[in-house]
This record gives sequence, structure tokens and C-alpha cells, in this order.
Amino acid sequence: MKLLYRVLPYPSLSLILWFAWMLLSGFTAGHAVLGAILAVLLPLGTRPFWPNVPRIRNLPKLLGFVVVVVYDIVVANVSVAIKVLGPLRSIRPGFVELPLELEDDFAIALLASTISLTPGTVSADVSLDRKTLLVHALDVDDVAALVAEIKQRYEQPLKEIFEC
Amino acid sequence: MDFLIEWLVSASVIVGGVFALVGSIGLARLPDFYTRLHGPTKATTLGVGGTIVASLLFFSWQERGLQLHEVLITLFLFITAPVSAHMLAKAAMHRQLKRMKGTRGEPWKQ
Amino acid sequence: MNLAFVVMLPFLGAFLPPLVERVTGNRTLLACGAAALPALALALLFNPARRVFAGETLHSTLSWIPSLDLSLAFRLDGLALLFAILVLGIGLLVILYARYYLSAKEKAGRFYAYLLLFMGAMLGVVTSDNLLLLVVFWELTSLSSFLLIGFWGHQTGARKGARMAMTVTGMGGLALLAGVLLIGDVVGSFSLTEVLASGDLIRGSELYPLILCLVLLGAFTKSAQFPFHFWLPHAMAAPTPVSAYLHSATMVKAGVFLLARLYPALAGTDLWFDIVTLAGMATLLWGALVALFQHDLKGLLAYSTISHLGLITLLFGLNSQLAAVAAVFHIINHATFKASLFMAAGIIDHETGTRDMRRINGLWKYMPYTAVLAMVASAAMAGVPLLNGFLSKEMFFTETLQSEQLGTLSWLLPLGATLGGIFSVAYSARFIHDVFFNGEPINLPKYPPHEPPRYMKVPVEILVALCVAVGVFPAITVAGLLAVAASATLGGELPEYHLAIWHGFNVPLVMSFIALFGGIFVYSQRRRLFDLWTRLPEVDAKLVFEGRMQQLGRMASAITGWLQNGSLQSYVAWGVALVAVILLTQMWHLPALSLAAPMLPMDGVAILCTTMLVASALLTTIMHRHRVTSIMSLSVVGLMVSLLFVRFSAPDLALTQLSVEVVTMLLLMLAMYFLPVRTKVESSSVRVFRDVLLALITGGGVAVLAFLVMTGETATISQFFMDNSKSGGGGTNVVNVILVDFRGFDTFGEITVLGIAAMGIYALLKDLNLASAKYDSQGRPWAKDAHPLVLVTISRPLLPLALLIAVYIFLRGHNLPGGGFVAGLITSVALVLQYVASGVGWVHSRMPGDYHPVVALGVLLAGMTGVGSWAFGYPFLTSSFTYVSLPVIGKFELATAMLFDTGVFLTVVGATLLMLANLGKLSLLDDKRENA
Amino acid sequence: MELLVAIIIGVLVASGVYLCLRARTFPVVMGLTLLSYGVNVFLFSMGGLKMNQVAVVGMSPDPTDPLPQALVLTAIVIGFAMTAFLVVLALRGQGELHSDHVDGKPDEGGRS
Amino acid sequence: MLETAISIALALITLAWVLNLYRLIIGPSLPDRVLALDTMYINSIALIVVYGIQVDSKLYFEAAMLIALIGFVSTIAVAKYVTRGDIIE
Amino acid sequence: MSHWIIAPILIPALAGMLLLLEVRERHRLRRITGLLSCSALLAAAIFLGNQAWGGDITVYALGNWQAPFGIVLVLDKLSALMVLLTAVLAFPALLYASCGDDRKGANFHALFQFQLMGINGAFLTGDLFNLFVFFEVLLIASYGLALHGRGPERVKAGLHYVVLNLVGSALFLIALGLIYGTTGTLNMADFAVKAQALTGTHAVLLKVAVLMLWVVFGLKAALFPLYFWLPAAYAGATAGVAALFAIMTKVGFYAMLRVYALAFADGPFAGLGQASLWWLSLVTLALACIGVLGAKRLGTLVSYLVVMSVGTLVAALAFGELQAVGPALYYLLHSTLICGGLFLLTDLIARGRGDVADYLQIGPAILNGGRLSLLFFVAAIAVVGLPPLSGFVGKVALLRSVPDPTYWVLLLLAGLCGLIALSRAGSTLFWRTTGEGRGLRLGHRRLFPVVALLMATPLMAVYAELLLQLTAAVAEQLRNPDLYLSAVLGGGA
Ligand code: NA
Ligand code: NA
Repeated sequence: MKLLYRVLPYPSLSLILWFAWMLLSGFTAGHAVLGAILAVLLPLGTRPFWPNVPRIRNLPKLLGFVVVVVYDIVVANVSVAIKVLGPLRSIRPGFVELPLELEDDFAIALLASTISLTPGTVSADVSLDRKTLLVHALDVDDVAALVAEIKQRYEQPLKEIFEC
Repeated sequence: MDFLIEWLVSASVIVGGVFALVGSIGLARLPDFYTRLHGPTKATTLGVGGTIVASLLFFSWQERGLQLHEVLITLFLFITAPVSAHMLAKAAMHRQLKRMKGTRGEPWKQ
Repeated sequence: MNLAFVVMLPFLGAFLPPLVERVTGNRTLLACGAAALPALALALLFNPARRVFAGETLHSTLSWIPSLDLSLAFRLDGLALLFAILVLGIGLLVILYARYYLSAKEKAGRFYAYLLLFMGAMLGVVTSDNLLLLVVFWELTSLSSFLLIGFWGHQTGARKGARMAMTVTGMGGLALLAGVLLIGDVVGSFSLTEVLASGDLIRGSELYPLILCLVLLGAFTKSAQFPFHFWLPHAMAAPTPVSAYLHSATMVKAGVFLLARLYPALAGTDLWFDIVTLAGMATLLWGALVALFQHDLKGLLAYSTISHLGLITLLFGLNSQLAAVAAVFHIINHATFKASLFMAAGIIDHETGTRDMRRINGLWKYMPYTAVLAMVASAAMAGVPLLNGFLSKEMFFTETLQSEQLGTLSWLLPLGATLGGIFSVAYSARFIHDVFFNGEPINLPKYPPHEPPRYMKVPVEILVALCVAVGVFPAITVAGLLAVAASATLGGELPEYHLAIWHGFNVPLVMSFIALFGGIFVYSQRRRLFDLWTRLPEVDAKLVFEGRMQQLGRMASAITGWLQNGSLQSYVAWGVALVAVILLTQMWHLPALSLAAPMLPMDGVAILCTTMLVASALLTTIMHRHRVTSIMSLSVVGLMVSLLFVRFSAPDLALTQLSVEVVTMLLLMLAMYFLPVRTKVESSSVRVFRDVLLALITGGGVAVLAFLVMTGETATISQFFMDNSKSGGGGTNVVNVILVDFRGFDTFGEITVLGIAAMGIYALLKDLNLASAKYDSQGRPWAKDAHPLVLVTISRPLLPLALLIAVYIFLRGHNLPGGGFVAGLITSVALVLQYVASGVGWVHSRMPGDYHPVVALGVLLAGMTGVGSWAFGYPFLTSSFTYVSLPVIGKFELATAMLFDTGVFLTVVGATLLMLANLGKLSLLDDKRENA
Repeated sequence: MELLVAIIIGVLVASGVYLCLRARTFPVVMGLTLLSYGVNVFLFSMGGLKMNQVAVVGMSPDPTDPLPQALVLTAIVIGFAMTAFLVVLALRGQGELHSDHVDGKPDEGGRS
Repeated sequence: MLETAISIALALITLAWVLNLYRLIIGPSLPDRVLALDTMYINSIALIVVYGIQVDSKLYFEAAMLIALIGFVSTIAVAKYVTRGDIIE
Repeated sequence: MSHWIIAPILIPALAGMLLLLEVRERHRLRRITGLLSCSALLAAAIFLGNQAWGGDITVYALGNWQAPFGIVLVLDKLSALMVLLTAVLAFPALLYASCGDDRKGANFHALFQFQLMGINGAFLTGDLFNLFVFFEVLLIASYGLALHGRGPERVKAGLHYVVLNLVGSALFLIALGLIYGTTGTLNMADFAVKAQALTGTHAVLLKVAVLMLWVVFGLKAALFPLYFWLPAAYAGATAGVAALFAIMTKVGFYAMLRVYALAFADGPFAGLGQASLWWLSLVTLALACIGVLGAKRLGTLVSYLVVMSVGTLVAALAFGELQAVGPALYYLLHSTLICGGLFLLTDLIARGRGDVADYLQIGPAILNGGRLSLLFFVAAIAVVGLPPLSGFVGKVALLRSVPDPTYWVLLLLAGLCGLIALSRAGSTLFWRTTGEGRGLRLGHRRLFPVVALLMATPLMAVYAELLLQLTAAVAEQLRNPDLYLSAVLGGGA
């Protein structure tokens, strides 16, 4: 197992790389081999560049999380589109401070990205002490509700996925 | 079947185009930088997404086999676009750009 | 005896004195060393001289540059012999004289070396049998005289005198060169023998007036003829031995020698008479007149020299054979008495410490022996009977009387001659009376003066003895030499003439007496004349000349400064204007537009995109003072250009353009940290108008060119590439195969350029001191968050992903759009992103930070791939490929082009990172300074 | 289409030339970049324009001329190298002449 | 049908671009301009993909992918320039 | 298969890369590497010269792709001569720089080698676009070298030099594009053949292209009105670099000569742009005279002498029908080596004079100034064209083969101006001094390269006949472009 970790320090990354290679080059035996070689070599080569990446502990949860996010993106997109095209006087933007429970940098970044990807919210800043995330919302009625929703829909699953 | 695929492709392409436009309308129309920042998200997600789906379908149909490499574009965009938005928001807050009237909360000064 | 050897002897001799000087400080030995080779040369001439006296002309030729008809051809005829004897003989006397003249401090070795160089050059001039060779030696006399006149270069006068002599005689030399080349054109040869035989051909040529003017310009400048005479008095800044040598017997005689030498070829026409006589007469009179009013001993002698040179020139100009004989005779006589006078003047200078005749008086008391010598020589100069000057002056008077070329105005010549004679007597009288008598010396720097060392007088004695000997016994002393010299000058038979002291009472004798008594009378009236002279407006030719030279220098500076104004804008404008002129002038020649090829149909998207591209290009231009905005719109232009490449079937270009665009942007933003954010308006509206005009013409012109080519039909070589790409290059992406195979050498050069640029940038950045802004453009302090968490965290997984894409792009390049260059840029951008996100320190703690070796390895790899083909007997960069089959993996291609492309990849990565990382490090230096 | 491309070339070249004639290093850098864009497109257009006829063997019936593309690639790379050098030289100028004027003139005068 | 749909989509995306350029021109702030540029980059991905469908060619895909992968680096650079002045430190 | 022809490109390239690989700054090793490379280059150049003198034109098809499709290197007498000249100049220049100037900045030796690579490549290539690439190689290296050693003046001059040349490169590309667009080829020989057949619009376009080429080459050669960059850049460069730069203007002249001789000496486009070149070169000559007279520094003066030589050369080319090319090439050899030597000498003098440097004003006497003054005297005589040195031979040869009054007057005037300026400079530098010298004592190490370069002038004078015949043979070969065409394109052309 130790040897395996030495060869594959980040198995999930290797998997993504391998899969990406196959996507690009086609699903043939030759490329499977070549992709595998790259999937091993690239993480090894770039290893010094990322210390302390948390491991994915809960794969099913991750898949569920992805589905939720994609769904949110589609739905929120439509609603935001309507707001953008509608009368601008009705929108009520706001800066919202989100207290962070996540402690891992990677997880925080992922959360920030997710918030930005879903239309209507952009993560504007992370406090230097990494305890608070500043989110700009395009149209927010109830700040507390928004915070709660983000925490429940995105932060919680991430916490579970990385167990931190 | 061909018709269905063609229809789907057409629909996806149009959806992509529409959302790209909507995003840009937002960019052009919204009153302050922070609200305008939300525009490109549309282009990033459903805009490009729509065209990607169309492309996936189209080429898979043309070449009679699953063609998924366009997915990578989405993957990369999903990784990179939030970072640009984040950095731009930081830049705007640093410059203390004006907020539209009625904005709640305060931008940070870090 | 080879003449060339004799001519070379003084040149060889020039090496001797410095060597001797190194060995011994004994000045006598040094002088002996200097004299040795000229003496040998003189001795060696003894035998040939007998043959010349017997009527022979000796030739000797060594080949040098046959294709220019320039050979080391020498001739020894009477004229050459006469001058050779003067040059060597007086040269030896001058060496002896200089032994005592030069003080112990002086660098005598160098002095003798220069003197011998000059002697050689002069000897070359007089013995050349090839006109080009003559010019060679002619210019050498100018050069070596420059060194001699400027020997006391620490004195302003010496420097200026040397330069003036050099400039004037140099100008003449160039004219002479042109004249000689034209003569060569006319005659078909530079051989003097042939030229002298082709007198009629030359005089008949339509180039004759030009040739004559050019040659005379050479001769007159050298011989200080009016109006080029002004340099000579200032050359008196030279040490006196130099004056004695150059300005009596040699350098200035080169001009009249040339008149004599080319007499058969050029003389005999009215033009010749007009120019030469006029110049001679003017010089004769002016020189004689001014000489009288000089207070400087050497100045008097200098103007007297000018006057006598005018006399000689005048004689040559008369187009009479007898006059030419007289001229040659006066050359000899002048050389002897003037050399001795200069030496005497030098002695006086040496003993009294001054040359000012107003202070030097009554030296008869202190140095009677020298006084006698000087007085005899002066008398010769004045043309007193029983001395040599008298004889030639008599001949001169005779000849002026005989000339009828001026018709009814012919009396002007003898009148002028007599006037010249009067002044000549007057200044000679002054030389004698003012120096040796006229009361007591006044305030001499050295007092009391006394006779010089014994041997210093020897040269003077010899020369004065010659003056007397020739004057009393011309037939047995000089007649033979004069005869051969004159016959050589005339190119054949001699006219009847008779050298005698007494020709009976005749008009010339009357003229001589008028001159003698008139001269004494003039001198007696000197007070009044001096007053008159000082009241005349002073026309100092030297001041005029120097003023002109300075004016020339200032004008040159001004013109240069105006063109070369140090303004890049005007330099670029010149270049662009040139292109604009080309475009404008050639456009008129375009035949009516004919569209050979059908155009592609436009569509709305294309029109809109074009509009946007145009708009953003204009925005970049208009907004250039708001720099970051300008960069933004430049980026749009880049993006649009990439899309243009996409649209017109150039995916490789699109990829490259896109990735270069990103790197360029990084570069510009890095630079913006140190550059001002905005620029003020500083161009005037006129300049803006000019620039807009230039821009419109060039832009419009290039657009028209492009349109015409695009709509025309051209057969190109590219079908070959399509046909051979797969079979010969092993790839289907023809663009890539061209890059790595068909035209791989270009790519090799291109990556070298990239590598060099990176090295150059590294060198430029090394210890560059740049103050970075402490506040942003709006005066706020910078944000604290140097490495934002989201950026840092997200950019890390991007690295392996980007590398994966790089590998993909790299591998497919040979067959599909992609390749080493784009792959390299992707890799670089991914790595630079790490720098941006996490900082230089962080990155460099994880990988080596010196990219020089990467660049080198890249270029080396590409180069070695090329060299590898030598092993198989193919030229550099011959590619080779093969298909390999492996189990599971299947069939794939291995090509050397891949190896080459790897070289490209490495170079790009190395170079880009070398540039960007070092640019990024700049601010760290600034921080360090801050902290230190 | 040819007309559009010609216009693009013309505008790029004209803008580039105009900026090259400015007095500060920065616009000159921008100008040279624009100029090189223009020149690259010009060079590219010398092979004629074709749509969707990529010069890949076996993919296009009437492929576009690949040679100008290869030349442009070389030109892009060289142009990038030169731009980079010039940018750094401009910095060097700023550091040693304490001005970003192309002639090193000190900053003064002018209107904002 | 597909032809028409693609033409419409291309028109929409190009129109989007015009709006982006408009924002880039009027600003008013630097972040606004960068944002416009960033959006243009993203819209050009869509454009290239649609163009690929239109001409039935996959040769342009890499260009789109490249924009998605490294196009944002310019934006990052400007944003970092605004906040820190120095983009590599 | 003989690969020698590529040696002048690969030797410096290899040396340059090895110099880059060497991470630690071991200066001795760098110098030795550079000098070894220069020696090898010299040997190769001599070998190639010998080969070219065998008579045949050697063609080397890179990548084994024959002309006009692949890039070819062509060794004829002209390219061999130019490569040899480069090698002869490079060694002393580098030797001089290795006396200490090379340590004034980074990467000097590598840049120097790449500069040589670029120059040799430009001389050897038979392909127009490849010529562009090598122009860029030599330019980018020269940018680095011109800026080597720092100082505000140098940076300013360097900036001007770089920007002008970048504009020039853009123009070069436009010209090349037009050439490809009209003739469909890039190979010089193929271009020469195909150009003759053009008519109508394409003929005009070709004319524009070629005129633009003349502008580009004129910029490299420093012809009016494109020479403005040169005086400051050359006078500002470190001595060894300036000496090497003496050949850079000649690259422009070479390119002009090559293209001209191949395609425009004869045929329907004979004499394309010739009249303009003629007048521009005469103006250049005149302005160089003025520049020489007005120079306030010796370095500037020498730079204008370089410009002067360019005017002289291009006029000789533009006079027509290549009749003056033989003498022009002799003059080129002479002026390159002597100007190179003069740049080195200028540096020695400046060192000897301390703070006053090479400014033409009163200054301290130079320790051991005697030797320097002798060298200066020799160099001045040579460069002004006074006998008996090579300048005189070259000038006489040129005057005889360009029988045009304007040219004569200007060339003779140039000599006079040079004479006036240099005699003033020399007398100021060596005679007009304030007491005893305070400058650096001269070592033999620095003196040797100067002497080596200046020795060229007496040698060239002594062996003038040999060299004139040699350059005449080069010219003869150039007057027969068919030899070149058939060698490159095969017997058919
Ligand atoms: Na969002
Ligand atoms: Na007196």
C-alpha cells in the first residue's frame, strides 16, 4: 500500500488524468497504456507543487454533490437570466459574510468555486484568517437564508467528502 | 432518430447562444461592477455548456460513437472561471468601486 | 643597381634611429645611424649618375598591382637625378645640422625616423616612373611632413600648422590623384614614359582642361602657390632642420618638380600659360612683398620661399624651353641658398632664444662667422652677382622679356619680375641689416649669444660654398647637372643657352641693377612702409582658413545634429516615409484592378468580427495613454486574430497566437508595475497629423497589396509539401511537417532567436535597479493578500492537467494541429501560473530556477537531431521515421522530427520561463534594497 | 472576405505604425505588437484565403496553402521574442534613464 | 434546421461580443474592462465550438480547449496587477 | 557528402549552447570556449574558401529537400569570402573583449557566438525566408551585445537600434510575403527565375516587394535615411562588440548584392530601384562626410566612417551592371577590418585618457602613447584612403571602375573630410595634452588584437593584386547568375 502511494500519490488525480487522456485521444488500448503512464508520471513530477491535498473519503457523496451543483447551475441560470433581462430596479444585491466551517484550503477553494459557478452568487474574498467567505449575491431577500442554504447545500457535503 | 438528434443539437446550440447573450447583456446592462460580475457566469456555464452539449451530440452522431472530449472544455472552464471571478472581485474591492444603491453589506478592505 | 632599392633605403633607414636610440644615448651615434642609409643611397647613385650624364635614362620596375596599372616603376633621368641629389645631399646636411640643433631632451630617434620617411617619400616622388606610384609617394610626403611639422605637437602652433599643411596639401593630393587617373584614362597607362610621350594626345583630349586643373591644384598646393600659399609660413612651427629641408629643397619643390616632370605632357597650351604664369606671378609678388614685413626670421624666409617658388612656377608657365631651363636652374640655386639661410636662422634662434628680428640686433659682434655665412647666402637670395642666385635671376629676367604671349601687355611680365626683384633685395637686406647690425640686441632670452658648435656650421659652410662656386664657376660646377636635368624636363633636345657671369650690358642686367638699388631704397624707407603696412587691414589667411575650418566643423555638427537629432520618432518617421513613398509611387503603376480569383462570400459574423477587430485596434491606438486599457484592447485584437486564423483554416496558427497572446499579456502586466500607468499628451498636433498621414498611407498601401495578392492567382511550390508530407515527412499536418522537416532549418533558427532573446533579457535584467510603485495608481497601498487562497489552491491541480494537455498537443502535432511550440507555451503558462499564484520563492524551493540549461538543451537537442543525420550520410536535419508495432499498444510512429520538436518544446519552456521568472524577480530585488 | 481581411491588415498596420511613432516606450511596444499582428495576417493572406480547408493530408479536398502558415508561425515566435526583449529594454530604460521616453528625456511638460 | 439554428447561435454570440466590447470601451473601471475581456474569451469558446459544428470539423476543438485552459491567466494577471501591482512576487 | 558548408553556422551555435549550459560563471572557461570556437570557425572558413575557389558552387540541401522546396545553403565565392571575413574579424574582436569587457554583463560569450551564427547563416543561405530568420538571429544577438555593459547612453542608443530594426523586420516580412504571393517561392534562385516571368499587377507588386527589400537591407547597411541609429549604437557599444559590428552593415550590403546580382542585374526588371539606391548612397556618403567632420568623439567619428564605407559600397553597386563589384568587395574587406581595428583602438585610447575618454578635447597624455599614436596613424591613413595602404588601393580601384563625376567628387571629398577630421582627432588626442598620463598602462594583451586587425591594411596593400583578382573572380561569378541558378535548381535552369 505504501509503495502504491509512492507511485500514485494522488489516485483521484491520476484517475482524472487518465480519463482526460482517453477523452482526448480516444478509447484505444494504446492510449490507455500511454494515458496510464502519464497518469502516473505527471502527479509524481508535479508532486512538490501541492502539499497537503486532502483525500476524497466519500466518493458517492462527491457524485451526489456534482449532480446537485449541475442542477443548481441550470435552474439558477434561468432565474438569474430573467432578473438580468427584467427591470433592474427590482434586484437587491448584497455582500454576504459566510462563516466557514471548512478548514482545509482545498475544500474552501472548492466551496468558493462552487458558489461562483452557480449563477447569482460570486465568492468575492476569503478572509486572511480563512474563517469567513465574502459572497456577493445578485439578488438576495433574506441574507440568513442564503447563508444557510449555501452551508447546507455545498459546505456540508464538501465537509463530508473530505472529512475535515 | 436523426431528426431527433438534429433537433436536440439545434436546441442546445440555441440555448448556448441565448445564455451567452444573456450573460453579455447582464455585463452591459447591470449597474455596478459587482452585479456585472455575475454576467459571465452565464456565458461560462450554460452558454458554453449548451454549445458543448450540441457538439457532443453532433459528433457522436456523425461518427457513430461517443465523442466526449468536449467535456474537457467544460471541466477546464469550471476550474478556471471561478478563479477569475474571485480575483476580479478582489480587484474591484481593492479599488473600492462604487456599489449600486441598495446594496446590502460591505465589501472588505484587506 | 636596382633603383627601387635605392628608394627603399631611406625607408629602411627610418627604422634605424629608434633602434639606435634604444641602445645608446649618444647623439652623434644616433645621427650617424640616421645618416648611414641615405649616405649609402647617395653613394649607390654614383654609378647610375654617370650613365645618366652619358644620356641614358635608367628604368627599373617591380610588379605591384598590375590590375590597377600600379607598379613599382622607377626611372633615373636627369631631372630625377638632380632631385635625388638635392634630396639626399641636403638631407644628409640636415641630419648633421640636427645633431646639434636638437636638445638632449628631444626624442631625436623619432625625429630622424620621420625625417628619413620623408626623405624616402620625396625620393620616391622624384624617381617614380609610374604616375600612380608618384601619387603614392606624393601623399607620403604630405603624411611624413605632417609628423615633422607637428613634431613639437604640444605647441598649438605646431599642431595647427601641421594640420593646415596636411589639409591643404592633402586636398591637392586628392586632386592630383583624380588628375592622374584621368591621364591614365586618356593615355591608357600610368607609365610616365608613355604619358610623357603622349603629350599631344593629352592636350588634345577634351578632358585636358580638367586634367590640367587637377594636376595644377596638386602642384600649387604643394608648392604653396597663391592662393594656397598660406600654409607654408605656419609650417615654420616645425623645428628648423625640418624647415631647412622641407621648405627649401624638398617638399615645396615637389610641386615645381611635378610641373617639370609633366612639362612635356601638359605644357605648351594657352591654358597652361594663363594659369601657371598668373599663379606664379601672383605668388612671386605677394611672397616677396609680405616677406619684407615679417618680424619672425623664419617667417621672412618662408615668404621668401613662397616668392621664389612663384618665380620658378612663373618660369615653367612661360611655355619656353629656355624658361624651363632657367626654372630648373633656379630650383638648384634656391635649394642651396635657402637651406643655408634656414640653418643660419636656426643657429640664431638656437643661440639667442628668439627669432624676433625686432629684438635680434647687432649679432655681427657676437657671431661674426655665422654672420658672414648668412650674409653670403642672403646675397645669393637677393641675386647679387658672383653668387648663384644672380645667374638664374638673370635668366629669369631674360625670359620674362622674351615672352610675347600676353601680346600688347607683355611688358607686364618684366615689370612684375623687376618688382619681385626689388622686394627680394629689400627683404634680403633686411635679413642682413636687421639681424647682424642695427644696434644692440634687445632683451634676448639667451644672452650673450655666441658662435654655435663647430660642426653645426659645417652644413651651412658647404651650402654657402656651393652658392659661391656655382655663382663664380657655373660651367664647371653645375652646367652638366643642369643640362641633363633640363633635357629630361623638356623631354629631349636642349635649347641653346649659355651659363656665364657676364653677358654684357643688356636689359636683364639693367633690371638686376634696378632691383638691387630699388631694393636698397625700399629697405631704407622701411619705417614708413612698416607704418603703412600695419595700417592696412590684416588679411591673415591662416585665420581665414581656421575660421573656415571651424565654421565647417560647426556646420557639420549642426547638420548632423539636425538629422541625427537623437529622436527615435524622427528616425522611425524617416523610414516609414520612405516606405510610404515607395507605396505611393508604385501604386500609380498598378494596372486596373483585375480580380483573377473569385472572392469568398462575406457573412454577417465576419463583418461584425472585422468591425470589432478594427474597433479594438483603434481603441488600442487611441487609448494608448491609458496603458492598461490599451493592453486590454490589444488582447482583444489578439483574440480576434486567432479567430481569423480559425476561420481561414489555420488551426495551428490559432493555437500559437492564443498561447503567445497569454504570455505577452503576462509580460506586459509584469512590466506595467515599473512603468508609468499613463502618459501625458506631448505630441504637437502637427506631428500627430504627420503620423496619422504616414500611418494611413502605409496601412492603406499594405492593405491594397494584400488585397491584390489575395485576389490574384499565383502558382506556388506548396503542392509539393502536400504531396510529400506523409510519404516524405511522415506526418499529415503539413504545416507542422514544414516546420520540423521541410523547413526545419528555419525553426532551428527561430528557436535560437527565442533562446538568445531570453539570454539577452536575462543580461538586461541582471542587477537592474528599478523603483517599483509603493502605491497603486489611485494612491492606495497594495492589498495584503499576496497569494490569494483560491488562486493558489486551484492553480495547483491545473499544473498536471495543463501538462497533460501539453503532451497531447505535442504528440498530435505531427499529424494534426499542435506541436512542440504550443505545447511548450502551455507548459510555460502553467508554470508561470504557479509563480503568479504562489510566488517566486515558493516555486524555486520546488524546482530549479535557472532556465539557461533548459534553453541550451533544447537548442542542442534540435541541433543534435540535425547532426544525427550525418551518420547516415544525409544533410543536416534530414528526418527519418518508422512505424513500430507493439502488443496491446498497436502501431505507432517514431520520427526524428519528434526529437526535433522536443528541442523546440524545451527551448520554448526554458526561454519563456527565463524571461518571465527573471522579470518577476525584479520586484524582489527592489524589496531587498528596501529592507537593506 | 478578402476585402475584410485587407481592411484588417490595413487597420492593424496603420495603428501599429502610428503607435511606433509615439514618444514613449509603452506605445511603441504596443505599436510593434499591432504591427506584427498586421504583418502576420498579411503574410498569412499571401497564400490566399480558404475556409475549412485545413492543410492536413486527407482531410480537405482543396487544402489551403500551408507554407505561409508555417512562415507566420516562425514570424509569431520571432515577434514574441522581439517584443519580450523590447519590453525588458523599456524597463532597462526606465531604470537607467529614469524616464520611459524613447529618447530618455526627463518627464516634464505635456498635458495630462 | 441545424443550419438555421447555428446561424442564429452564431449571431447571438457575436452580438454578445459586441456588448462585451461595448463594456470594454466604456469601462468605467479597469476591473470592468478585464471582466469584459474575460467574457469575450469565454464567448469565443462557444463561437469556436459552434463553428466546428457548422463546418463539421473537429480540428478547431483544441483552440477552444486552449482558451478554456489558459485564457484566464490574462485575467488573473490584471487582477493581481490591480491588487498588488506586482504579479509575480 | 561534405557537411563543411554548415560548419560556420553550427560551430558558433554549438559553442553558444555549451556556453549557456555552463551554469557557474567560470570566465576563463568561457573565454577559452569562445576563442576555440572562433579558431575553429576560422579554420572552417579557410577550408570553405579553398573549396569555393575550386570553382564550383556547392549547394547543401538541408533536410535533404531539394531547392526550391527545402532550404539550401549555397557556397559560392561571395559567400565564402564573407564568411572568411567574418571569421577573420571575429577572432581579434573576441580576444579584445576577453581582456575584461566580457565580464561587464551576463551571457556575453554566448551572445557573441550566436551573433556569428546569424551572420554566417545570412551569408550562406540560399533561401529568402531563411535569410530573414538569420537576420533575426544576428539582430537579437546584436541587441544583447549592443547593450552589453550598461550605461544610460547605451540603453538609449540600444533602444533606438532595436525599435528601428523591429520595424525593419516587419517590413522584411511584408516584402517576403509579397515575394511569395507573386512568385510562389522563397528560394533565391527560384525567385530569380520566376520573377522574370511576371507581368501586370504581379510585376508591380514584385517591384514594391523588391523596393521594400532594398529599404530593409538599406536599414541594416545604414543607408540614408536609415542610418541614424548607427553612430550612437556603434559608438556606445563595448569595443569588441563595435569591432564585430563593423561587419553588420556589410550583411545588408551583401544581401542587397546577392539579390541584385541574381535577379535584377539583367532581364525585364534590370536595375530595379537602382537609381534611388545610387542617389541615396551618394547622400549617405555626403552626410557621412559631414558626420565625420562634426564628430565630437572618436567613437562617433569611426561610426561615421562605417557609414561612409556603406555609401561608398552601395554607390558602387548601384552604379550598375555589377562592373564595380570587384573593387567594391576589396574595399569592403579593407573597410570592415580597419573600422573594426579602429573601434578597438578607440577603446584603447579612451582607456589611456581616463575620464576624458575618446572625447576630442584636451586631456591627459596617454602612457606609452607612442605605440597607440603609431597605430592610429596607420589606421587613419588606411581608412582615409591615403597611400600606400589598402584604403588607397580600394579607392583607386573604385574610382577607376565607377567613372562618374559625382561619385568621384564625393569619394575624394570623403577622403578629404576623413583626413581633416582624423588629423584633427589625432593631433588632439596625442599632442594636445595636459602633462603626463594618468590613464591605464597598456598591456600587450589588448594591443595584440588591434595590431592584428590593423596589420590587414599593409598586408592588403602588399597583396593587393592577389586580392583584387580574387574579388574580381567573385564579381565574375556574380555576373553569371546562371552558374548559381543551375547549381541550386539543377541543370534545367
Ligand atoms: Na455564482
Ligand atoms: Na633686428
